Amino acid sequence: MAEFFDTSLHLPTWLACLLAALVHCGLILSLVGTGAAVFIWMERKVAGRIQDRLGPTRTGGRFGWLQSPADGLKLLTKEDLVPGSADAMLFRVAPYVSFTASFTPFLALPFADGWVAQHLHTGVFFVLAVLSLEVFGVILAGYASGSKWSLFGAMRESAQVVSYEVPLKLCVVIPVLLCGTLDLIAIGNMQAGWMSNWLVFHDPFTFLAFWIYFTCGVASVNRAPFDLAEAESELVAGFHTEYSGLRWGFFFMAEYGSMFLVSCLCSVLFLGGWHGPIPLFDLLGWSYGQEETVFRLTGYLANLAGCVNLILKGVLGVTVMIWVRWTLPRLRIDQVMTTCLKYCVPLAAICFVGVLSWQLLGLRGPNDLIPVAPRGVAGVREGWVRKAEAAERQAQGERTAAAGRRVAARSEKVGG
Amino acid sequence: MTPCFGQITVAHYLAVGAVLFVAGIACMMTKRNALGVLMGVELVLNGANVNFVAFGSDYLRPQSLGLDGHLMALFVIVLAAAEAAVALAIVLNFYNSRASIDVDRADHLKG
Amino acid sequence: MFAAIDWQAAFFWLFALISCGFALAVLFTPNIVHMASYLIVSLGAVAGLFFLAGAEFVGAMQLMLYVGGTLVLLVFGVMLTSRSNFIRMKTGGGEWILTLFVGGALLLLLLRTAFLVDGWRIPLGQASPPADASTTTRIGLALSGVRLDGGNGYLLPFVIISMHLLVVLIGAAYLARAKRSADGGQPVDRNLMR
Amino acid sequence: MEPSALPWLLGLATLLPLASFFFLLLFGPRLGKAFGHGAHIATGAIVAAGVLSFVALLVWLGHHFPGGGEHPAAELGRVTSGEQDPAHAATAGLSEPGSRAVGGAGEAGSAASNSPAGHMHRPPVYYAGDYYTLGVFGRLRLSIGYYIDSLTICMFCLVTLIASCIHFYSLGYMHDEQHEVTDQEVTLRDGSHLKRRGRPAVFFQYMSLFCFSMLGLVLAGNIAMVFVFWELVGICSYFLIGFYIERRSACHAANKAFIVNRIGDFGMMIGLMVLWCGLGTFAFGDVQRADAGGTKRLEQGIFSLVRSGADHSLRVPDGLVRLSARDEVARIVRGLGPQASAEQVEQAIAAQVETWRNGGPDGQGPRFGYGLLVLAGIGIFCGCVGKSAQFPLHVWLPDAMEGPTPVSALVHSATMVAAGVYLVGRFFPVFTPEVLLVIALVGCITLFMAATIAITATDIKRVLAYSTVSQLGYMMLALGVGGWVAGLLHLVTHAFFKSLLFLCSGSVIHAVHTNEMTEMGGLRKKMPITALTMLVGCLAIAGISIPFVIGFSGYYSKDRILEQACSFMLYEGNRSFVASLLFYAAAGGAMITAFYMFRLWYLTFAGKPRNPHRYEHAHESPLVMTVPLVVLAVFATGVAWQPFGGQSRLSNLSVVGLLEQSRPLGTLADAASPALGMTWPNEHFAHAPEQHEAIVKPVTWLATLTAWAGIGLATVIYCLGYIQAAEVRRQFEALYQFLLHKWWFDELYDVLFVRPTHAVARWAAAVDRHWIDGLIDGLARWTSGLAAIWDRMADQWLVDGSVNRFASGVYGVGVWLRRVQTGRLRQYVMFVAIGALAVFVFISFFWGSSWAG
Repeated sequence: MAEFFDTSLHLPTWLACLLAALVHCGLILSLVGTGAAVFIWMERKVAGRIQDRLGPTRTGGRFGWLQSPADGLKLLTKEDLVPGSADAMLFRVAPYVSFTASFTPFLALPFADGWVAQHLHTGVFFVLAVLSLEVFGVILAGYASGSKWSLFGAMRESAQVVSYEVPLKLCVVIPVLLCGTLDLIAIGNMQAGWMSNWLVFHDPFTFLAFWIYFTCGVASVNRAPFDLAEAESELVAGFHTEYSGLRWGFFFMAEYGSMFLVSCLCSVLFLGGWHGPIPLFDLLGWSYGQEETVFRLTGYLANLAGCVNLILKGVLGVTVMIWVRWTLPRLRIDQVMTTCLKYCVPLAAICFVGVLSWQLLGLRGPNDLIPVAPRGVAGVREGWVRKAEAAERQAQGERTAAAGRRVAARSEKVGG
Repeated sequence: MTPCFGQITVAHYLAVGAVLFVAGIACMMTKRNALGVLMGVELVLNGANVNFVAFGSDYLRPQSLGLDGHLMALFVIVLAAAEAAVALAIVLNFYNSRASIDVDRADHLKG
Repeated sequence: MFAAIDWQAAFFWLFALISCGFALAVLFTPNIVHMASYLIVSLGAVAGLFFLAGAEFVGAMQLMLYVGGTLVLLVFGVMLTSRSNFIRMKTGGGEWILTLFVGGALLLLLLRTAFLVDGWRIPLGQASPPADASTTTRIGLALSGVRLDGGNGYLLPFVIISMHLLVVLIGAAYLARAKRSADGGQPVDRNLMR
Repeated sequence: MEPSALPWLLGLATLLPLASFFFLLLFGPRLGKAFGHGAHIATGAIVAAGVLSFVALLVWLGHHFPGGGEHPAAELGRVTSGEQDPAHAATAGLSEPGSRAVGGAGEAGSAASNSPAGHMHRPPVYYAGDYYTLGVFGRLRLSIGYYIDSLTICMFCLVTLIASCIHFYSLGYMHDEQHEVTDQEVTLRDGSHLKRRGRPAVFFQYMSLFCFSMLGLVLAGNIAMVFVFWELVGICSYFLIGFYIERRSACHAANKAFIVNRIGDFGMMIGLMVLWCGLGTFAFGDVQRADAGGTKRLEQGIFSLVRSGADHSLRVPDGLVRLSARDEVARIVRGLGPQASAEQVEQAIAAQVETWRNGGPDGQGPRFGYGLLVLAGIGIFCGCVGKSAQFPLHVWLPDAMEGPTPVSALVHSATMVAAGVYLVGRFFPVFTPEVLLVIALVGCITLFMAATIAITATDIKRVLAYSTVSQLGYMMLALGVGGWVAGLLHLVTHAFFKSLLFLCSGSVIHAVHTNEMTEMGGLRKKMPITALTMLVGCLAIAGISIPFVIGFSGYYSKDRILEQACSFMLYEGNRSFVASLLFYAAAGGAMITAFYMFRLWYLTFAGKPRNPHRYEHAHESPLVMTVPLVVLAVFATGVAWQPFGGQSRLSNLSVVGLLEQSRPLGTLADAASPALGMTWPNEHFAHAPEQHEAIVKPVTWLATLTAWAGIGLATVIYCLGYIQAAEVRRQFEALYQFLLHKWWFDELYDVLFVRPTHAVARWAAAVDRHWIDGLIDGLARWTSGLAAIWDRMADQWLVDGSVNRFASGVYGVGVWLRRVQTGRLRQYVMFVAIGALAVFVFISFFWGSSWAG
């Protein structure tokens, strides 16, 4: 995109980069913001249906589809209250922290092959790291509110999130291990092909790990049944008791944004990412090749379809979360911790070791049963190592040319 | 262009590291809250880490430490986490016994 | 690769100012929660510096571990610093002056040293950095004992540090365990629920 | 079994009790009831030793049947002179280690047939050798050797048999020791009696050690070993007498026994030294030994060296002669000058040895070496005097009754005191007539004195103790007048009946819990078996018999003693006061013996109970105690019998026959002592048919009559009560007091030895305390004064002062530095920062900026 601005429109480089960044941010914000609004509406409708109600029906026609914008409008017009005993600065900052933390990871999340705002080699890492900052906002909010309920909620939140990060990251490590890279695009591309090539179907352990990941994901974004930070029956509204208006809205945007993020990450890591169950575009030959960089319409269409695919999977995940929320009762804090420390962590560890053993023993998965597998996972890690070696040699060569004798000697040693 | 405001060099990173380091040291010297002292320690370690990364960066200097700088920084981070865990446990114990985390009150061993 | 050199410098200055500024804010803020918040910002900016210096893995680690660690610090700060008396934990003016004097001297010394060495002041020049500068794979391989650039593998330090972490975790859990009082079965430490 | 097995059989029999001792020493206290607290171990060991001994006896009988010599050599008559037979001297008693001895029977020189007795005598058959050589130091060879002849085997059977009986008996007698014991005779300061844990294991441990020592003493093949075991026996005796260590009297008795024995042992050591200096060997018998070159060489033992005269008559050995005549030797060496070779000197000396020995060519000069031989004999006899409680040193034995009664029976009747007699018998060839006379006199005095003391004693065990002393005197007397077989036969018979008597008294004491006969009486109804067996013992010791038909064992031995004494008295040229005294004292002693023994029996078992309370509680002893009594009674009755009469080979199958086999060299010859003017008749002199009427018959009747007279007197006084004992006592008040106080020996010794010793000790202590201590104290005071001055000057002022000043300086610095340790964390951090700053500045001064460029 930056190249496009730079080379086609002949803008100054800094302006091109700025424009590209703005475009990306705008796209992501609009997508996630719209998504959040849709999810709020969807939540109401789904909750209504589950509870044998209709949900919102009045605002904006039959399905009440204008309910969320109307709510947003209402929140915008509300007074920005700061309680007298609150820590005013932190109280104001906290929602933005949460919001930022939940939206920033989308920068590194690929929506299709190459469709990513900023391609990071450590994409998975980045996403998780930034996502874990979301709780920071929650704690700040709870502390800064100067209210007992808020503080309780924040403390619960911190305990829960810090704990659930352990099994969550253990589960994330599994696809990383299988693919040998932290690059989300690479991970997604390795699941191309038939549905059987998705990592969730790689072996029984990944299947189990998927479910653990999803559970922990739900917990880490504070959704029911793990929504103890809000726990309206006990803590009024938990950490956002004292919030109102737009700031309150930011918290909700953050929550739904994180839900969507977790679901999308789940899709990329386990459910084939932007690849559908049937490798239609691969079979058609529309997809971009591995080293292909030149723009193609067919490739664009394939990526567009992949983007839709991924968003659908993300929405599906969010829907499941909503469904779970209105189906299962809330757990007590001790049950939450028990679930994490006594079940999720050991299971995740077992899965990790199991996957490792599966790979070491060279066992076969469902994908090996399908004769036509365009791009399989097997042996990928070795391929990556070879690729890295080649890159390293190349880099060494360049460095040798640039730097002095000492580096050259070292390079020779490697070559020999 | 003065050396300071030209192209970014190792020295600039070192300056940032120095500021962080000194801020951390000052933090440790002034904060009576044990957690403040801990934060000072974190700052100090970060200042050191900035130096490591700067020396290990291929973007800044032809004769870089290379990967070693990164790895040292990694180890420092990990050890800082470990140190923080132990320190927090100690602080908690101190709090349990003195109902305070004022380090000035931890003077049982004074001469 | 669209990051122009001056842009890199600009971002460096941005992150450097943020990190230094918030580090100083940490120093001068009396409120522990504010301190933690500023610290997080400062460390995040340092992570940005790491990204700028091409150490993306270290940067991500910085975000993940330090931010997580500081988060816990924050929680403890909230837990252990009762609102009513943190005000009283004030440092005397004399100490401040002394600290600023010593710190300033140290800072000056360090800054002078940083800009003293010629090798550290010479920029990379026109030599472009490697095209594929992903350090993650190389770090991963180095930690598993393989160095493609001929240096030493870090398998042993890695294992040692893993054991170290494990020991520290257990030790910390032991140190911080809830001690039961003699009379009742309830732990003495009830601050979590205050 | 070959005779070569004998050393091993007897060695094993010796070692078994030792093994038992060590086992009990290590594990005894931990053994439970299953082992009888160790008693069964010790008993098993001694019984096994007994079995081995009897096996050895059978082996011996199988190869050397008594009297069955195929080369009957007539005993030599009163031959005191004549050509010596070098060939015989070289081969007599020749023996190889562990192999069959060659009895030099055929070479018994001129087989003079003028022996009236017609008894055959061959040089004794023996087996001598070494188990193990401890070391050879020049001429001195120290070895663990053995000397086995029929006497050895006899003693083995005797000791093990009696010891087995006594061990069994002890199982019952020492039963109290198995649990906590309340010692009624020890009163603590608070008036209560001592309560202590029983120590059965310790008792049996000592018993085992004692058995080992006694058997080793009998088996020993050289004097060094004899001395070692001799002392072992002594120390065991000390342990066992002092078994009730808490009793003051037991302590004293043990000490007394040990010290008195040491006095005798001192004489013995002198004798041993003389023998070794003169003869250069410790061994008894001749041992053929291969030297380094492989050639076999006969090493002559003491016996053949001493009895090298013609027909094994006593002849002063060359070594003693040279030792005695060292001035003459020196003169010869000087006369020959330094040019003479060693052979020449040797030849010149050897030529003179015979002359020196015989007192010059005319026999009128000094007889070199003879005095040394007498000294050696008396020295050895001194040891025997101590151990066998003879006249001057008899005082310990009655006191030794403080030990448990089985100990008295084993140690102080049958075996340990017999060791002295045994040694006299063993060394008999070495004794010159002068020594023999001393022995006889000592024995005579002892027997009479002890017998008289026994009359007045009321402690049942003391009576028996004095009886023992008296009987030992008999044995010594017999040996002293030349009755070798008589003395040793009495040793055997006495061992049986005295152990029987002691065990019976123990049984009584066990029943009535007192030693005083005045508390007893009428006990035969309560304890019939004890009464009967004790009666057998009394009859045996009194020597009751149907003359010339049959009698108790004591009859045979005592008769022989009296016969020998009589023949000594009647021998021509011997008719002197001394010789008569020897006989009549013995005869009178026999009567007194019978009297006090029956006095004892009547007081104990007959009449009415004098203490009804004790009588009520009396009971017969358990089977484990009475069965040994019966066994011993059987032996006490018949041990001296000749079971097979007639002229057959079997007629020699008796203790006498066995003892005759080991009769020492030359003792069947009459021995004359020109210096004393006496001649010792050989033992068979009295048995000559022509002497039957003159000696045997009168002596036999006399013995019988005296015995019966003694019994009659006792019956009259103590059974029938015709004469009141108290009246007799009043009648002879002075004599009674004299006897009651044991001839005032203890008082005499007290005045003669103990008090002077105490006085000397006090004087020495005073010297020590006043003069020596004073001197040393003065020195010490002077030194300490000097040291105090030095202390003030140098130590306190200089050393301490400087150290203290330094210390206080350091302390001050520490106190000052303590202020740095404010306990304030932040201040420390500041110090660190300042330190780092300082280091930086410091570095920058020296290195500038060039170091990093």
